[in-house]
Amino acid sequence: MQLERTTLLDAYRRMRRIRVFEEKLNELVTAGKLGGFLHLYVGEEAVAVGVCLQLGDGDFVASTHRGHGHCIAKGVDLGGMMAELYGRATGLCKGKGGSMHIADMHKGMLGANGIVGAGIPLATGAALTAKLKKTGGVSVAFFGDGASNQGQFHESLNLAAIWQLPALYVVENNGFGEFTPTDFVVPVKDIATRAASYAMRSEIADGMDFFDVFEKAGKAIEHARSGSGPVLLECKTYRFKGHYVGDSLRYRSKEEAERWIQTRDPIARFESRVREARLLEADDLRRVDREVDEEIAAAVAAAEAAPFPDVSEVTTDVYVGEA
Amino acid sequence: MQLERTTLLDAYRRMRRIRVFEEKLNELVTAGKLGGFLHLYVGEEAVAVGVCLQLGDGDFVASTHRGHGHCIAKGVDLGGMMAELYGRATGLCKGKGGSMHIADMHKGMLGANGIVGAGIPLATGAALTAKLKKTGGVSVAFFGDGASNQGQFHESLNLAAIWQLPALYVVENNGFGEFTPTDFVVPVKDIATRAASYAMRSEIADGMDFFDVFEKAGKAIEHARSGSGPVLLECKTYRFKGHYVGDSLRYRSKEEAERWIQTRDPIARFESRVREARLLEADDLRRVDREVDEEIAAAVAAAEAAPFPDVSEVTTDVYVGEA
Amino acid sequence: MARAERRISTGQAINEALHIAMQSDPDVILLGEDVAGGGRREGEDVDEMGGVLGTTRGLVKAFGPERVRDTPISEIALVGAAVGAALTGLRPVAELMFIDFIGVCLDPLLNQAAKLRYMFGGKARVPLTVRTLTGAGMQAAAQHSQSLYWMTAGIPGLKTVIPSGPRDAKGLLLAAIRDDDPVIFCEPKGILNLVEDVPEGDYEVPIGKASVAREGTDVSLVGMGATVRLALAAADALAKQGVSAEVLDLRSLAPLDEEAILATLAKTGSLVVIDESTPRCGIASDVAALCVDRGFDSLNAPVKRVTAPHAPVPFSKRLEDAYLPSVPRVLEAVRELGIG
Amino acid sequence: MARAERRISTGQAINEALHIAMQSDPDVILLGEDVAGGGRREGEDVDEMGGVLGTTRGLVKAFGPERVRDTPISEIALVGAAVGAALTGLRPVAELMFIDFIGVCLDPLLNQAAKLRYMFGGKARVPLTVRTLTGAGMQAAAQHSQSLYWMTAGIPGLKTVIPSGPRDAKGLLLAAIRDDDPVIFCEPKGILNLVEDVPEGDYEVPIGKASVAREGTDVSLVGMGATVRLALAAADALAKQGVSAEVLDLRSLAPLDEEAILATLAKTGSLVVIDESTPRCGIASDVAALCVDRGFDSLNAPVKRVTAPHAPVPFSKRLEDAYLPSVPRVLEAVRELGIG
Ligand SMILES: Cc1ncc(C[n+]2csc(CCOP(=O)(O)OP(=O)(O)O)c2C)c(N)n1
Ligand SMILES: Cc1ncc(C[n+]2csc(CCOP(=O)(O)OP(=O)(O)O)c2C)c(N)n1
Ligand SMILES: [Mg+2]
Ligand SMILES: [Mg+2]
Repeated sequence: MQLERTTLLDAYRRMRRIRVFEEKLNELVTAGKLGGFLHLYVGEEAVAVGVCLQLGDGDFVASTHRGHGHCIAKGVDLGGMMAELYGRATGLCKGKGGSMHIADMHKGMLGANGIVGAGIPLATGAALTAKLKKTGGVSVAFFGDGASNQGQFHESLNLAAIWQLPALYVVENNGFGEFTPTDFVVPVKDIATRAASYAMRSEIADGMDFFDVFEKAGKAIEHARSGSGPVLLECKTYRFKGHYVGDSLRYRSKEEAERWIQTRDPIARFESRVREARLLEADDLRRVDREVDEEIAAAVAAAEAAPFPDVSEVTTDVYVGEA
Repeated sequence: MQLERTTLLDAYRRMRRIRVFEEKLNELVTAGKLGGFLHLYVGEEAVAVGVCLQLGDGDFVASTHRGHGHCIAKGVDLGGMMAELYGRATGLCKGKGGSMHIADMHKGMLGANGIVGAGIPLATGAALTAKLKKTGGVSVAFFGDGASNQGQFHESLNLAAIWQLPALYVVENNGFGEFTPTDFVVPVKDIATRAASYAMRSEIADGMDFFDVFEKAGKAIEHARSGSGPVLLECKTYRFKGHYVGDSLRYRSKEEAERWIQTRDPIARFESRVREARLLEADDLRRVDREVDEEIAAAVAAAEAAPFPDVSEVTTDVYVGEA
Repeated sequence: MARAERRISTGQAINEALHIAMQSDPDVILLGEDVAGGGRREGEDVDEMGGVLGTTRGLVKAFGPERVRDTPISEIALVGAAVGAALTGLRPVAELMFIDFIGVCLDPLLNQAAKLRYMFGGKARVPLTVRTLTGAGMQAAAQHSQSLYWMTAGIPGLKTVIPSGPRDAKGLLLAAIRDDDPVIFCEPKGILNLVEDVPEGDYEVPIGKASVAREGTDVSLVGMGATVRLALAAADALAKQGVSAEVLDLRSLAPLDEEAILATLAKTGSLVVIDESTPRCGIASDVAALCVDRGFDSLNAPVKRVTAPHAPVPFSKRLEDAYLPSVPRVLEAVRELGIG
Repeated sequence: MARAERRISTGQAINEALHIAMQSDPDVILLGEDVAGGGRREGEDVDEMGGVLGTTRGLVKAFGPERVRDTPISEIALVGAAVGAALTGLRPVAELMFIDFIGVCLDPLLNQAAKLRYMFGGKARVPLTVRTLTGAGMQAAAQHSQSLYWMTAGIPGLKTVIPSGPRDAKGLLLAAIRDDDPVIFCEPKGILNLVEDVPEGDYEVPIGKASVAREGTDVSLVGMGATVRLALAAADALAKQGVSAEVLDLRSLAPLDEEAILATLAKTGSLVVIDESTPRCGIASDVAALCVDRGFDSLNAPVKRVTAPHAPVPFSKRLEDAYLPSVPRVLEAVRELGIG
């Protein structure tokens, strides 16, 4: 598969944004500058970007508690995200949502979600909207290996299958659900096999390889968009950080983590691949690095300068016609 | 498989009990003598009996809204059941439960259940008790094809699989969930294939053939009891009556129903099979018929003569230490 | 405005409201178990059931299976998908056959529909309606007879309404479907076959407004859904004793029409609230709490709550009758206030 | 009986209670997501996490993975299986990580655990305990900060308790586990790290009994869980103004200790109830409703409810602080009663 230079630069930029944005968050939380629970996506960038690069604002994404990567890949504004995490009035959700509820309806981002599995039926319903309104849009649900043990996964995939909805279910199998290894709670080797319960098409991709995700997600999206029905795409990946910022990581071996980080980093692999193939030069990439660093620094500065929401905001936005 | 004469007589007696008991209920409801929703099991007798004949009082059964057959097959007292349906103080549940909640803990009958799919985790938990207390018991969940689309089905089977519980999941695929044909809401031909999502063993039996159910359930029970893990057994069957007593049956063709009733009646097939093989004589069967008719008649008479519960019963049995 | 009226049942009124809503807005869709009934496929011409009680009959014929969708028995997916559809531009009416089944689909209501707008800083709306059967009286026993509207009424972000008859049922359902917030529309089993004059055509009953079902001066009887008829019957009996009872029909459980409750209390000085639900954490407690807070100066007597006991719903008719609020129990409560 | 005491946190007290319960009864088992933590298998020697907050640390080492079971992220199966296990002879303690997740596992509580005994005519018991985190204050936002105990307190057949500190936490949890009825044991986030003297060894705090946390004569402040400390702080402030406030700690939300509430009301004549949950259909309304019914003759003033607003929990610290009940708001409520 031959990708345009601009596409490759875009892919690299989005992956770097996620990486740098989250490394920054890690720093800020540790420094006590940010509150709440933060679940970092570092290491899984190729999944969100490989999929979202092929979606438009008219396509929907329902995300998870680990949602920053999906938001950034879907094109959500970094400044609005950072301000939200700082709980400022200028945040995407006016500071009311926080990390687990960042959303941007204009970008088709239906929100991160604090309830494991809850984004799956939301994306399914959005796919129904696309189908009935004939928008040509597709709807993507990202969720983890752990979420595949939720009833919402089972019921939603079955519904999408019998209704032949334009939906893509992306399971990010990162080997753990909190502190529990996936193989301890999922008795099958590949979660993709669960698609058979719904006569649904499925694919397995190397979630640490942007190109593999891009190719398989592309086919799946095409399949769904063309009305041929939903697809379950399993991406084998790994989270480089803990379950949440502050996680002691006692439950997994340093060696295992190091092996993934040193040998499978999706961004490093992307760089060597495009440089070996002479698709992009070091300069191109370093320029993007600088631009991304500046973006993030600007986002932090703007967020820290922004006002907190007025306390009157506590009781607004509960109802449309404020009851 | 060669069965003892006594076993065959027992099997026939239990199937007849279910059939006559429910034909009687149908009559009583139509005559306005019984209230509430009644879901009849007529036509599916071979499933409950084929499975329960191989269970003891130390084995558990969790049932459904269509539970009379499971209760009778498990050996629950007909008089207590009839009195319960009449809402009398002498009912198994003192008239407080009714058709959808008949239970008999002494018989390991954990209750009919008005919530589709809710018996599945109950049976799973009972299997955990059997495993941890090392009773050698097995736990069986009966449920319908429609229930296999519930999240409780998915989560429970997965739990039983990773914990290797002594559980048997019997899906009674009778072709309908209320008024909706199974193939309209279940995209796979056999629900048994869903066991693959949990690396669980599965079997398909002809639910209209006592002998086929008996053989396959026997193997499955042996498998679970011996500690080799849970099994999903799909029994293809058909309900001769409507979803509930009073159902207009507009949604299915008379021809289809007639075909099943005329050619696949599990009791008629059992009789011809045992008589051709000269395992039982007509006299044996007719004697059982007479005895069963008397039992049911006696149950009705006793129920009609029994007192209603005292109104003080409305607020008792809410808590053990009545709070 | 005067409109032609004719006598129809609550069930028919609901069916009529659904026809009007779907006619007037192409984004309105129906989904639920057997809402068509018979797993009707494009092309087939099944004489469909229209739900367990036939309330939605005729809709799939009128609007087709794309807009009237039978679902699997998968409540959390069907309600969750309805939330996702509402969030993205449709106006779904989901049917939760019995409110008792909320046990398998609470999350999409509690943590999604109710909170998305707030969590997103006001940048989303969820115009979802959930129709659901409530109440006892059919010997449907403990898992098919509950009046769990207190659970949805207690959740910020949701609205919950309950009609007491056909006329309000039609207008409230049309208002609910067109409301841009998620609304739980309760269908009390006890009033589905109740017949009264209902206006033809399109009209709405505003959400959040109670209605005075009968004027009175001595005591206020506050009811909702099926207990409004009970309150009216009690008022008749009291009238014979020379006691003038005012009957207030809440209609909307969330938001609660506090002004209407305080107004009738101010008028009579004593109040009895009648709810077929269980006593703890319910609407009856909220009404009483309002009276002893903002209504304190109007209070001449205790506020009595006539509810079901703190127990599941029993099956036996004898027990179920004793379980439910009744006219004698309302009269007894009024007597305890030293009235009549 | 006097026992040796030492200062430990609520979290440690809960851990201690679990050790004692499992030690004293082989039928007690623990199940939940990461209650061991690290998907510990027989043989492996992981330094386990013991839950997201480490509350259950050490238990799997002490009692083994057969009795301390990590589950998949499958709440309805784990709670439902716990009900089935309780029904058949075990005494399970299930962990529902955050009470907010009740949205995906309400049925086994609402329609099974709470009703089986009643539906079976008293012929079954469900000795189940569900431990769950409640409350806000950690910027965990709308789906991880709710105080949904009103939902379980409102369900007949369930009991719901909530400690205000380590001492009661230990005794209430031991009582809950040994209770033959299903009990929801709330662990308010706000008090988990609160440290106080806790007796060593085995003792129970009776379910259904409130406790007077501070004696007073002018006004009653009724709290539960984290709001008890708030009430005590308000009482200190009031004392400086010469107002003597009595503080009642409900401890048990269902059953509710009505006599204790009526007793303090009779003593002071005015009452403020403080609940960090939302206002509709909650414990605060039940307390107020009780006061205006059985306590009417003792009432000298309105009953005020200091609760969170009818809104989801906001993320921003600034907003979350304004959202929660506070000492100033309690003092304001007392002033509205014309006291102080
Ligand atoms: C219904 C529900 N159960 C439990 C939790 C607590 N929780 C948050 S994230 C998480 C692990 C999710 O694992 P997985 O789905 O694999 O996603 P990952 O964190 O690995 O990306 C759990 C158990 C929750 N938020 N929602
Ligand atoms: C959670 C839930 N959803 C819906 C219902 C209403 N209902 C009762 S029986 C039934 C059909 C069940 O179909 P199936 O599981 O195939 O069992 P069958 O009736 O065919 O034996 C439905 C939808 C219910 N009782 N519980
Ligand atoms: Mg994971
Ligand atoms: Mg069926």
